[in-house]
Amino acid sequence: MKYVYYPGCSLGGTAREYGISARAVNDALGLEFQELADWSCCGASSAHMTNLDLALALPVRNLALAEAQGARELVTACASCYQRLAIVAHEVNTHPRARERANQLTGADYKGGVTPRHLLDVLGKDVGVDRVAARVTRPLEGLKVACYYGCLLVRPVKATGFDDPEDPQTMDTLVKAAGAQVVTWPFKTECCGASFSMSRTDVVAGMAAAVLSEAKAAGADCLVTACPMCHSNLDMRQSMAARVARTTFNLPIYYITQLLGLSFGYMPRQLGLNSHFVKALPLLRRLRLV
Amino acid sequence: MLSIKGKRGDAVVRTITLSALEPGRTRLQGEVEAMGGTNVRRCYQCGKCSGGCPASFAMEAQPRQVMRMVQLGDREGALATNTIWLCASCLACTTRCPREVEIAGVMEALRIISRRERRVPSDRNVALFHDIFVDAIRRRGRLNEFELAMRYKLASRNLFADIAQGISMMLRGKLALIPHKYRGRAQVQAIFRRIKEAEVKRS
Amino acid sequence: MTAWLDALRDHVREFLSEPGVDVFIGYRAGRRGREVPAFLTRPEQASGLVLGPAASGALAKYVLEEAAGTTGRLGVLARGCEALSLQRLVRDLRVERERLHVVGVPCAGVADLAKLEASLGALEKVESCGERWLVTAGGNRHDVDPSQFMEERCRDCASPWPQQCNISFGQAVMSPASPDYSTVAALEALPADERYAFWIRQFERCLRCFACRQVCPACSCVECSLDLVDPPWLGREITVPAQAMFHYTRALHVAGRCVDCGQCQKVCPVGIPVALLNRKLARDIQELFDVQNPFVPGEIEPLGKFRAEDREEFM
Amino acid sequence: MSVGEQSWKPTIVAFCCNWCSYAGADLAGTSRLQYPATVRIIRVPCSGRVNPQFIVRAFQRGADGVLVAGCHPGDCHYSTGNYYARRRFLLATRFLEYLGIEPGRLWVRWISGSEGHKFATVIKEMSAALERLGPNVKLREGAL
Amino acid sequence: MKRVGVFLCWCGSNIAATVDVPALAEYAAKLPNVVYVEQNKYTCSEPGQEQIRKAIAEHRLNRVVVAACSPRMHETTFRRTLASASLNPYLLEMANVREHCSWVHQDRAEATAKARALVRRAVAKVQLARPLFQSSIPVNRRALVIGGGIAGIQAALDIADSGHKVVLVEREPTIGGRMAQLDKTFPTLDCSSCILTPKMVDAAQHENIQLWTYSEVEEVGGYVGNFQVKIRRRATSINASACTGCGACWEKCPAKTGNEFDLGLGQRKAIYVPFPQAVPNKPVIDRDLCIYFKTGRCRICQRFCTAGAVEFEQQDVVVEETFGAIVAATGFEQFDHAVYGEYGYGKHPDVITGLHLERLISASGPSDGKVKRPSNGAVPETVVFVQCVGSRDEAKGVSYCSRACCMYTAKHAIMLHEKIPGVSTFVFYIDVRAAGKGYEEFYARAQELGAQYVRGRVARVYQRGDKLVVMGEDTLLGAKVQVEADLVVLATAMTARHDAQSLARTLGISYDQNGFFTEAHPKLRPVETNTAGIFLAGACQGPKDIPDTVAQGTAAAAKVNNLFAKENLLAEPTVATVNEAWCSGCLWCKPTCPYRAIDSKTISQRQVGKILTRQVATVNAGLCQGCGACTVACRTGAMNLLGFSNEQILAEVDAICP
Repeated sequence: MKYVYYPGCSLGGTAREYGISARAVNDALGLEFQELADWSCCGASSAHMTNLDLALALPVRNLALAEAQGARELVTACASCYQRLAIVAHEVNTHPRARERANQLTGADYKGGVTPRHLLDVLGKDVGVDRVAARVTRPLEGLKVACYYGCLLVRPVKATGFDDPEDPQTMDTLVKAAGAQVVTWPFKTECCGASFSMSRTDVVAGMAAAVLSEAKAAGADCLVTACPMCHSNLDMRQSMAARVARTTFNLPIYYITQLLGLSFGYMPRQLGLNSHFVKALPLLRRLRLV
Repeated sequence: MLSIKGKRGDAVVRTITLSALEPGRTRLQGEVEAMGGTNVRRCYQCGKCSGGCPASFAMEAQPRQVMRMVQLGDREGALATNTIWLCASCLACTTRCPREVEIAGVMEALRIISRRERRVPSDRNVALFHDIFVDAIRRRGRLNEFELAMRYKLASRNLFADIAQGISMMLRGKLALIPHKYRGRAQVQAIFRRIKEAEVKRS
Repeated sequence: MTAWLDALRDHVREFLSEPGVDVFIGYRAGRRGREVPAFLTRPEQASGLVLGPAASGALAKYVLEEAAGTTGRLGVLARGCEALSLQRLVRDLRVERERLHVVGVPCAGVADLAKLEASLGALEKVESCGERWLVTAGGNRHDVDPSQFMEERCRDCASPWPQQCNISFGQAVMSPASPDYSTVAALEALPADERYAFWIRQFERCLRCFACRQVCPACSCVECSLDLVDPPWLGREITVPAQAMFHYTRALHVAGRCVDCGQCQKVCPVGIPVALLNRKLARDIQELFDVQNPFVPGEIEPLGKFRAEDREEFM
Repeated sequence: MSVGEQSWKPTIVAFCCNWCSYAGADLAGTSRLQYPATVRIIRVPCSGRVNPQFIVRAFQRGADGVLVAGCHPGDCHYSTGNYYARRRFLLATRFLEYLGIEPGRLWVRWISGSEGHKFATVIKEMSAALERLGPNVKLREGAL
Repeated sequence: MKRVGVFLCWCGSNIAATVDVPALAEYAAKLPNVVYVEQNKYTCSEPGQEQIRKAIAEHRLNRVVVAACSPRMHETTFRRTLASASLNPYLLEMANVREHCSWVHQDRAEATAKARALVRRAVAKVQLARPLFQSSIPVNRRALVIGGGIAGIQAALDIADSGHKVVLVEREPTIGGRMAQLDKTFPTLDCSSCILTPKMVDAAQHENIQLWTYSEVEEVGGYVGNFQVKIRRRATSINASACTGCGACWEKCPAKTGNEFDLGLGQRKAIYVPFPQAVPNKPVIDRDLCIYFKTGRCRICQRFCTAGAVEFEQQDVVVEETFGAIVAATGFEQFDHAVYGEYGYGKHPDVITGLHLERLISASGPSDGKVKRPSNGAVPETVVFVQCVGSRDEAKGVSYCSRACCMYTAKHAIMLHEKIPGVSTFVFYIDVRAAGKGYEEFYARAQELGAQYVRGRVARVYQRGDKLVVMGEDTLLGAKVQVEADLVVLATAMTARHDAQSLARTLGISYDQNGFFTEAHPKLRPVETNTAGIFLAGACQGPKDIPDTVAQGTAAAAKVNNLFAKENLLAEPTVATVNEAWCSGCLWCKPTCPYRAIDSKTISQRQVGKILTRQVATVNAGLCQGCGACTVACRTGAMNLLGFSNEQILAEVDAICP
């Protein structure tokens, strides 16, 4: 399966391991991702905080690029980029005036023919759990996972809508397919405050603490996510969150692609499992998964 | 065993002379609706938004209360709260609102209004971060997170706050130091230019 | 020669040989390059069927005459506008859908024969050939650009491909165009007095020949109120105000039911822009009662229903 | 009466539904509310009974303005009649303007049985408006 | 030859002071076909009317115009006058020269000029008047009540008590409806079954009531006075007259399922009575569950039935009956809260609805009146009540307020505090609506007993350990609050029956966007529908509590009774009629009729030798109320309105203009 792929700014940087593990998983599943030539930042997560025109124009530029090279879908692994692209795509398709405006600003001629999609959606729908399961060589037995979707993947429903906004399932089914055990917990889509990760660390710590506590209470021994923001937040800010909650969490935060990759038999290094703040490997070693 | 979670926002206690505010469908409502595309008058103050807001513990006013201020046309109040800056746009409120009010959209609108009116943002750091973020995009067309981080820390004068993370990130190769260079940059800058022109025309 | 014409003829031949079939209504070659309505009753006649740009009639309404007093099935050839007209007649319960055998054919616009004759001389044959028309006139063949010689009503045809047919031939053509309301808008932009003057200039020419009504698929009443002396809807004597009442009434009677076939305007001997009245009403209906497409016959006409939350201007 | 003549007063033909607007006009009477003697009421069971052709007929016969009055939406004695009227006249008002009749010659108003004041006010306002417009010659028999 | 007489009333000085009546008389005399003009001080007075009678006789008048007050005032008076002079009462026309002229104008000249126009109009219209005759419809004095809840029972009893036959049709095996499921009723807290069951028994034993349970209405034809109704009586598989209701059968029956009456909290068998006080107290066999019907084996119940009442071979019967009036009392359904992800999609066993709680509290309920957590059977220490679940929620639920929830939640809180010492209860509400006699006091009492009212709509309910975490905002504090609860009770919206719309179509009545049946007039005709002879009672018309429901049941019965007070119905003759020669049968008139009075019929007409048959519209004069909406929908004018015909209105317009 071929897709035009929008990497976004993080997957080269803070989410490096997400980028490489995604590549690994795609290879394993025979997904062909061709990077959108000449892509630019979609504006997340600040453009829409400062200027509506900007929030509109930046994503449309990329949508227009994709359309120009004949793509009907634009896949991204970053939940944040996905949401911005999806919101704007929906906006211009429902309000012709918005489309005109966007085209004026970008100098492009976007017709509205591109549907942004998230990697998770592609794995869940296009590839399908069965084909994922078929590829598993090292089932992640004993791993108790809290699937954390974050707020960006499933909201707003009218723009995203590939899964339920309160109790989504796509990631759960994939993780189960990888042989791990998923815990039922209430904060799957509770926000962790990523947009303040630098500006208001105190707030972030508070929000992250809430999420992590619920995961722990539900008996998870790690979280899995499909969003660089969530990841860097829960991973990098976990110690701080623990201080706020006056407890220790020690919950490794994995990317969905890392867990899948692991179950497909990749080596930890090939999946960037070595570059986490909260050590990612000890748990896996304990469970004899690496 | 009712436990109150988080601290109450310590909003300044004010007496508002309602008759001094605009009556009926206020101008503020109009502006907000124009941008947020939602009818704030529909809000009946049930509080479902705030009850589910993950950031509300840090807010001076509950999101619901901000809706109220907009309904009353209490411009000063609405733009003074840090609430509008501490909204993480997670849309839990919008998704759950029984009156289909796009609360997060309203917050977004208020932030932008506060900018237009060149007000001192009620949470300088958040605002500052967004400015630097957007400026970074303007400069390069793509975001260089390391550059963003460093510039933000310089500007917010807390260079040493989680510098540790910064360095360990670098060690983990997580902060790409090489700035992107590519054609898209020019086009993105063109977008910024057109927007500026539009703004100039408007004012 | 159109590729699918033979297939069409074969189909009609078969149809006519079926039991209980009364007639098939199509086109046959007429004199001077014309293609005129044909009423086939025997299979062998099928070979005489033609369909080209010169088939400028409107077959739908013939169905009424053919259906009256008979019970057999009726076949009819239908281009986009004719198919809509048939739907109109069916919805107005003037003929049962089961009795009809609608044979859909594509349409790339009908030739304005008068205009062709004026510029090329006496016509002998008009054929479509790919995107172009081959016109034999005054002894020589011309390759003409349809857009130059297309009937006005076809220029902004929104439904060239017939819907709800029993069978159809040829390639489905999607419409690039949508009804052009610019003239309506232009008129609306005029000051009231000028607009009034404009319409009076039109109405005073009216001969009350009723051609617009006769051809209209939405005007199929067994008795037309405009013919009645009692009640005297139009008044006894023919005056300009009475003419205005006539056109006002006709337009309102087809409001929400007009299929925009444009025949009314086409057949008007004195060139009154009748369709401009229909279009105005259609556009307002679309806007006021958010009707998707005011020209497609629906279950209940827009004026035969309401929504409590309809626009309120009369408080 | 001819144009320009000082004493010219417009003529308004009003179609009032029996249950609300006609009763409203009655109430205006019993409460002795004064309004110009310009209006002449034709009683119909329901605003849904008013055929748009009646409007043009009135203009033909010399009316300077026409008023169609019915119960407020939701209050129709026959529950739905005025909803149909509303659709018909949303369309007819626009269509008459399209034919060149000045806006303001045809008024449609919802007047309930308890709104005697509203009836009087509507007639006052409408008369004033028509006086500004002057006599109607459009579509009028004999005027052309 | 039309001979019109015009009678001008002075009304003392009411008219004469402003209108120059003598001048008006001179003018009237010159109008076409006017053969007689007369002025009276008071035309409505006995001498005034006598004058009219005399004139009709002496001058052979066949049309009469009275220029006086509003027809809404005296039209009936003068119609009687004409009748008494053996002239058809509909050959009268009034000119309203008082309310519409003399009382609202001062300038004598202007007023008189206007009066001329008004008289001109009347004379012009009356020329075209035709004699009209009231049609009369015989009334079949037998009522059908659909729905055996408290509304239907009340209506049936009231109709039956006034001596009319009633058939009470109920879909379930027993009557009683929702009220039978309740434990106590607010605001008096008397026990629901104590006040309901006697009524159920009365209904069953009343000589004028036939009780048809396990039955459904399938088809309704006809119109007011004589509806033809097809009713399916489903096979109960029990010979009711033989059955003693001993219960041996259901004790032995091996097939079990969740008991609908207890909302699945308890069990029932395949052969069952829904609850002990059921009426009739005879079991039915649920054929989808019964082992015999599935496998052809078992028959245990039959073996243990000493009365030999079990009849497996019973078949459904469809009976056709005639009724003069119908009362719809089909009640409501509960909103399904499974749409709320934030409340756990209805997955948590300890998140229940108010009706569940009723069954848990009820002494005759599955837990014998002990309130326990469905998950682990423990007695809850902390209970949260969530108001407006589905109600007042345009996004996921319904826009309206369900009206009864505030009060029954207060009731629940009170009862929990009475049953469980030391329980703590929290009621999350948006607004407390206690508008009813004794309601506010009742709400206050709940707070007295310790119910903690928190103003705010609950945002989340989720499981943590064996507790339920309820999150919301206390909007009065402006603070986010959370409760760790053992039991969460949702006050789910009252919604229309899922199949209400199909019943509405069967009955030919209208329903609103929420599926509730619509009354003929929201204020003035609350229990009537737009279809003459069909009435509404209870929650099928909109959410209601018991007092309102009972009141409506009685009101509907009163309407039926006054319909049945007459032998024949007289219908106003000013109705729509079809000119069949003109009618094209397009039936565009049909959808505009609010009374479903228009239908199509086949006529045959001779045309060039042969007979042609075609469809034309036809009007049922019994149903038509004469609004005339159809006449405008008719392009030809084949559809016309007697008394307000196209001809007449055109003539009026012509006459009234200068």
